[in-house]
Amino acid sequence: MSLLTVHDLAVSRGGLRAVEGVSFSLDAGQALILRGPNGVGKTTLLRTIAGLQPAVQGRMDMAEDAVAYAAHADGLKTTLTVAENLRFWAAVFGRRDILPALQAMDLTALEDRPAGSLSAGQKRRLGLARVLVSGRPIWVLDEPTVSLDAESVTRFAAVIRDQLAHGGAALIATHIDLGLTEAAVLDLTACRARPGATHRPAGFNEAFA
Amino acid sequence: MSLLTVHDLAVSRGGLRAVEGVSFSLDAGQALILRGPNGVGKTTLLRTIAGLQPAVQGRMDMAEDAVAYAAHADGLKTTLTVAENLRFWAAVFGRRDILPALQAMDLTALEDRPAGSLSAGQKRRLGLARVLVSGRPIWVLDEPTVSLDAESVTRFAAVIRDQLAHGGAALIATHIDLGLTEAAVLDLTACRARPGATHRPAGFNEAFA
Amino acid sequence: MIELGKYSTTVLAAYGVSLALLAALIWQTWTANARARRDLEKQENRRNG
Amino acid sequence: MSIWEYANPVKFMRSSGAALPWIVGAAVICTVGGVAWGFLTPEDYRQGSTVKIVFLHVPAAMMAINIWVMMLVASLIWLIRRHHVSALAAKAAAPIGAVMTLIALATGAIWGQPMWGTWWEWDPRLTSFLILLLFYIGYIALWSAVEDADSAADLTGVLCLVGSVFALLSRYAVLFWNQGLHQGASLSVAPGERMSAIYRYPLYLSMLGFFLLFLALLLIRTRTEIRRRRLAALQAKEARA
Amino acid sequence: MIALLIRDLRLATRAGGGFGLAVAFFLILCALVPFGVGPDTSALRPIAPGILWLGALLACLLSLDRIFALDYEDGSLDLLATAPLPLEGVVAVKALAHWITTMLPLVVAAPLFGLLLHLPAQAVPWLIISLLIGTPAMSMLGAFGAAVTVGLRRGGLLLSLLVLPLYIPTLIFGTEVIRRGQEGGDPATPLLFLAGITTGVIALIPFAAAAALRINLR
Amino acid sequence: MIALLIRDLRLATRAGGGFGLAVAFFLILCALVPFGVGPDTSALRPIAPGILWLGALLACLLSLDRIFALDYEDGSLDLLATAPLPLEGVVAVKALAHWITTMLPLVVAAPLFGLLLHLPAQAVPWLIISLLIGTPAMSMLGAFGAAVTVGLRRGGLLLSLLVLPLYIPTLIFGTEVIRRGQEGGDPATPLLFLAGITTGVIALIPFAAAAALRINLR
Ligand code: HEM
Ligand SMILES: Nc1ncnc2c1ncn2[C@@H]1O[C@H](COP(=O)(O)OP(=O)(O)OP(=O)(O)O)[C@@H](O)[C@H]1O
Ligand SMILES: Nc1ncnc2c1ncn2[C@@H]1O[C@H](COP(=O)(O)OP(=O)(O)OP(=O)(O)O)[C@@H](O)[C@H]1O
Ligand SMILES: [Mg+2]
Ligand SMILES: [Mg+2]
Repeated sequence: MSLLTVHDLAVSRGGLRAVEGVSFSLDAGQALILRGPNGVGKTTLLRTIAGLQPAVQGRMDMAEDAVAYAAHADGLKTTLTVAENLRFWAAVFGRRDILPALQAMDLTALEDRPAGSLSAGQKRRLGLARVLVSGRPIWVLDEPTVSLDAESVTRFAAVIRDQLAHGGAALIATHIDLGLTEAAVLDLTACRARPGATHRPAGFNEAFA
Repeated sequence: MSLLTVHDLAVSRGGLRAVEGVSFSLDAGQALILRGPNGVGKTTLLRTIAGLQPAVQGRMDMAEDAVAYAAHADGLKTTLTVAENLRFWAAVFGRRDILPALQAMDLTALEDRPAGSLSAGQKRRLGLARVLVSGRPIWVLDEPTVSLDAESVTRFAAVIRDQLAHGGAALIATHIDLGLTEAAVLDLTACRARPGATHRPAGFNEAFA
Repeated sequence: MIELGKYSTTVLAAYGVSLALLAALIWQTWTANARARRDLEKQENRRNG
Repeated sequence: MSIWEYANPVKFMRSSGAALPWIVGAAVICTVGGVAWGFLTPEDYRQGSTVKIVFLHVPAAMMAINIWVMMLVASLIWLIRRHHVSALAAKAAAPIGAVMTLIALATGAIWGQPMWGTWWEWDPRLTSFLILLLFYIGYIALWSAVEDADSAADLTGVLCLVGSVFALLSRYAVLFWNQGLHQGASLSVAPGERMSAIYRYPLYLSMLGFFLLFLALLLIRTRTEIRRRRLAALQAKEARA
Repeated sequence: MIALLIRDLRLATRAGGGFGLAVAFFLILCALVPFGVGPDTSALRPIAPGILWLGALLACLLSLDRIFALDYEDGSLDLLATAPLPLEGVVAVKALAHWITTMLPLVVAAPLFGLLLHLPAQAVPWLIISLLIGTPAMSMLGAFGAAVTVGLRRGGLLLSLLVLPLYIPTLIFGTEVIRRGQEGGDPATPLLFLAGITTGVIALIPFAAAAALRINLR
Repeated sequence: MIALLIRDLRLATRAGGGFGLAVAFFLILCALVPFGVGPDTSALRPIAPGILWLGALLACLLSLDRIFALDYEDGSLDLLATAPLPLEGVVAVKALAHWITTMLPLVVAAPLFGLLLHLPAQAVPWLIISLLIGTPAMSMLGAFGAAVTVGLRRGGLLLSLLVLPLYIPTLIFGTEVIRRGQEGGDPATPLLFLAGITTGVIALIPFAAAAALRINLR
């Protein structure tokens, strides 16, 4: 069963196409890793799939409200504690129990610390716990392991495997090896948008080109 | 000739000691890589050496104004172009020529783009170019390769080698392998501060403990 | 010269200010347009030639 | 050919380019003619030579309001039908409207000095014009503050919508506010119905002139904007290649 | 939705959250006015209703950029937009939180500051009523302005520029209520207008604000 | 140093930089006052000097957090502190840039707004002089307040709270200059005080501000 199908997608950033002709499908239990050099358009593609910006062209098929998105920024409130931050996001997604997520990301010891006093890697772990707590099937993760130490990366890989085993799917942009050997890899370098005639303008200015 | 000597240093963050008993010395032409799990105190140590916060205990010997520091944040002005950003920092450090730095970090093509429209990795490259342009001998870098693709990491390792060859030194905190095989490694796990009697309070509250 | 009576400064000031404002607007419109046209032509020539 | 065809940039550039010389010519003739004719009219027995200010004041005041309405329409067209040219036309019109408002305010203030003995009075009509100026300034500031062109067009469109409602609301609020305090007959700005023909015809001509002037400036400014967009798009493409 | 409201209220009462600062600002402003204008009752009394309303308006203005900017900067807004909440609801809840944490304390404290400016006693109930009815519109319009400027680096001044003209009708009717109440006139008409504006704003502006937010997030 | 000044001026004039917004805010404020206070000349004229000074003060206030907060957030301030510039110099330059981009346009525009509030013509030169002498102190004191609050998330209101009391002497002497000038009194004494305050502030506050910055950065 395919959770997410992307067909001939083109996305744009700053009024310019970033990548085009992207097609893939993500079944339950599958993980797909996006690779590509800096600036090719990984973040842009993930934002489009998360529904934050419209696609220029192409089709995305998925169930409504199926995606949990984690961006470069973690969306933490520095004055709230770790547990308060997490509990808020759980409530937003209509859930209550945050303990499994805390345990999975090894945050139980930090539970009552304000998020502002965490180190870079600890913050990141909390940001990932938020995805866990969403209960959504498709995880869309933008460089999730930035600042994480080796042990946390392994731990997170295990979390993803668990999610896949429970019928979820994950779409991950990363430059680092996550140790998810079973995941498929999609290199976006080949999809880099070519200059030239396009049918639909990708941005305001392009309408006049 | 030792550019930087650190003797029995203890640093604190949020009123608590992070690491203590850190000693090392950094000669011209040497690179030292700091490792350690998330939250052990790498960032705190680097900020102390850069002079942004006082040490709790111990000694640091180095020439004045010898350190160029690159933090998690890059200090870029989003509305200025890449070249304007870099030229400003060059002027602050009393230098003019930004071309070598632009070339070294492969930014020449992006020169006239506003910094705000760069991707995560491109921003990071610009942040590193700022260190190049400082002309300082000791580079203190906090996770410099976050968000960089593999090619850029190699490129940056070459830049560091060049700096070492010219009598500089580098102190780098990272979780990722930079490919700098010749660099010494210092694992901070062993220096993690132990709770217990300390001679000097690390923070306001501890003075009352 | 036409006779404006005791209100001459008033009337002249009103005409002066208005025409100055209009002139500034027209001048700005014109130069901006000329500059845009020039830049665009340069760009198009560069692409073709 | 439907009217929407003009929203196509290429067609717009072609047809506006063809029409522009005629419009500019007519605008120059009517504006200069109307204003000069107005300047040469005889003195009014009550207001003296200051009556000549009316030939600048009234057309400018009229255009100030009408231009905002035009911007509202253009914004709606952009928001609903996504025609890029109309978004740019709204942007191009705003500075013209602001200048018209300024002219109405300045001539009014200068006129007020001999007539009411004060440069400025918080009369409802004057006050609403000041508020209109504020809306123009906010609209222009927002256009220049947002970098991304699509977002700028959308945001200013929404602002224009909300602003229009509140501009109207403000007008009624101001009338309500200064109701009892009105300065009486000397302040009343309505000798219009008794205006004799020697003033009326030059006024009509001047109004037509101001309208044509607006049209000409609007077309030129829209063309400027289109060229800028095209330039930006080409440069971006080149940078990519 | 309720979780969001609770979170915003909690954030406001935490360190650096700004709860109570609006009142303090209001107090200082009222204290400064006599320095600028001169201390005599005869000079202060006629301008007291206006100054009080203006003070409330400015205190509101200063706290507006908190509504969305913080959430935008730390990425929460992106995540909220992908969460299963309607964005219109998010806007409304955030405006409500702003009103509770900023404007409500102000309404409560206003009579006290009226004293400082020699506001006559019979005007005080009208002061409270007019503020109570008028300030929700200010929070909501402020949320709209904040949504429009959220993407801009430190759009604070631009925000003021966009929002202040929108406050004019509320300001006019608000002070008019007090003035008429104070002089024994009939405050019902302006009060009705005030209530009408607030209702309309609360009903319609969330849609405009949510649209602006969506534009700024993409 | 000069590079920093040029950068700050350039940032201010770029999109979203906020150049000219202070003037616009000032204009709006002057336009709002009559809505609150009532439109008659007799009510407006006596409070005009005070309102003009208060308006300048508030416009200043609203733009203060730009002085350091942006640089703090994007990490520039950390990097500037490790650069070979004395932090006192950085503070002074940033205050100067703030004055040039925010207060100077305001001083130039003030006479026009005086018109709106029926300020008599003979008071206009005194308005300009007092603002010209007084506003540098406001920028510098503002830089101090901004330095103290820089670490706090969106310290805007707290900043106002800290800075406003510091502005009181400047405000009092500034309005006094205008009032005396307008009534044909002797404006020299308050003018002297005003100049004295400004000189003292410019000479000493950079040190305090730099100390506050150092504390906030560590
Ligand atoms: C800053 C000040 C002023 C502003 C903003 C202003 C604004 C306006 C506006 C909006 C109109 C209406 C145009 C129309 O309905 O077609 C108008 C018309 C007019 N104004 Fe003014 N006005 C100002 C000052 C004055 C002064 C001081 C006088 C002279 C005593 C004056 C005399 C007139 C006359 C004679 C008309 C034509 C009325 C008519 O056509 O019925 N205005 N002004
Ligand atoms: N706000 C923006 N305005 C204009 N262009 C932008 C903007 N953000 C990114 N870009 C450009 O869009 C392209 C795609 O950027 P994107 O952030 O998607 O890259 P990425 O693949 O995620 O890179 P990285 O690995 O460095 O994070 C880049 O060339 C970038 O320069
Ligand atoms: N602002 C703060 N207030 C209080 N405690 C803090 C603060 N920032 C960090 N800490 C704590 O200080 C310790 C050291 O943090 P530091 O940022 O130096 O770690 P790090 O080694 O750089 O970690 P990472 O690899 O995750 O970046 C951590 O335990 C962290 O929780
Ligand atoms: Mg990215
Ligand atoms: Mg760290």
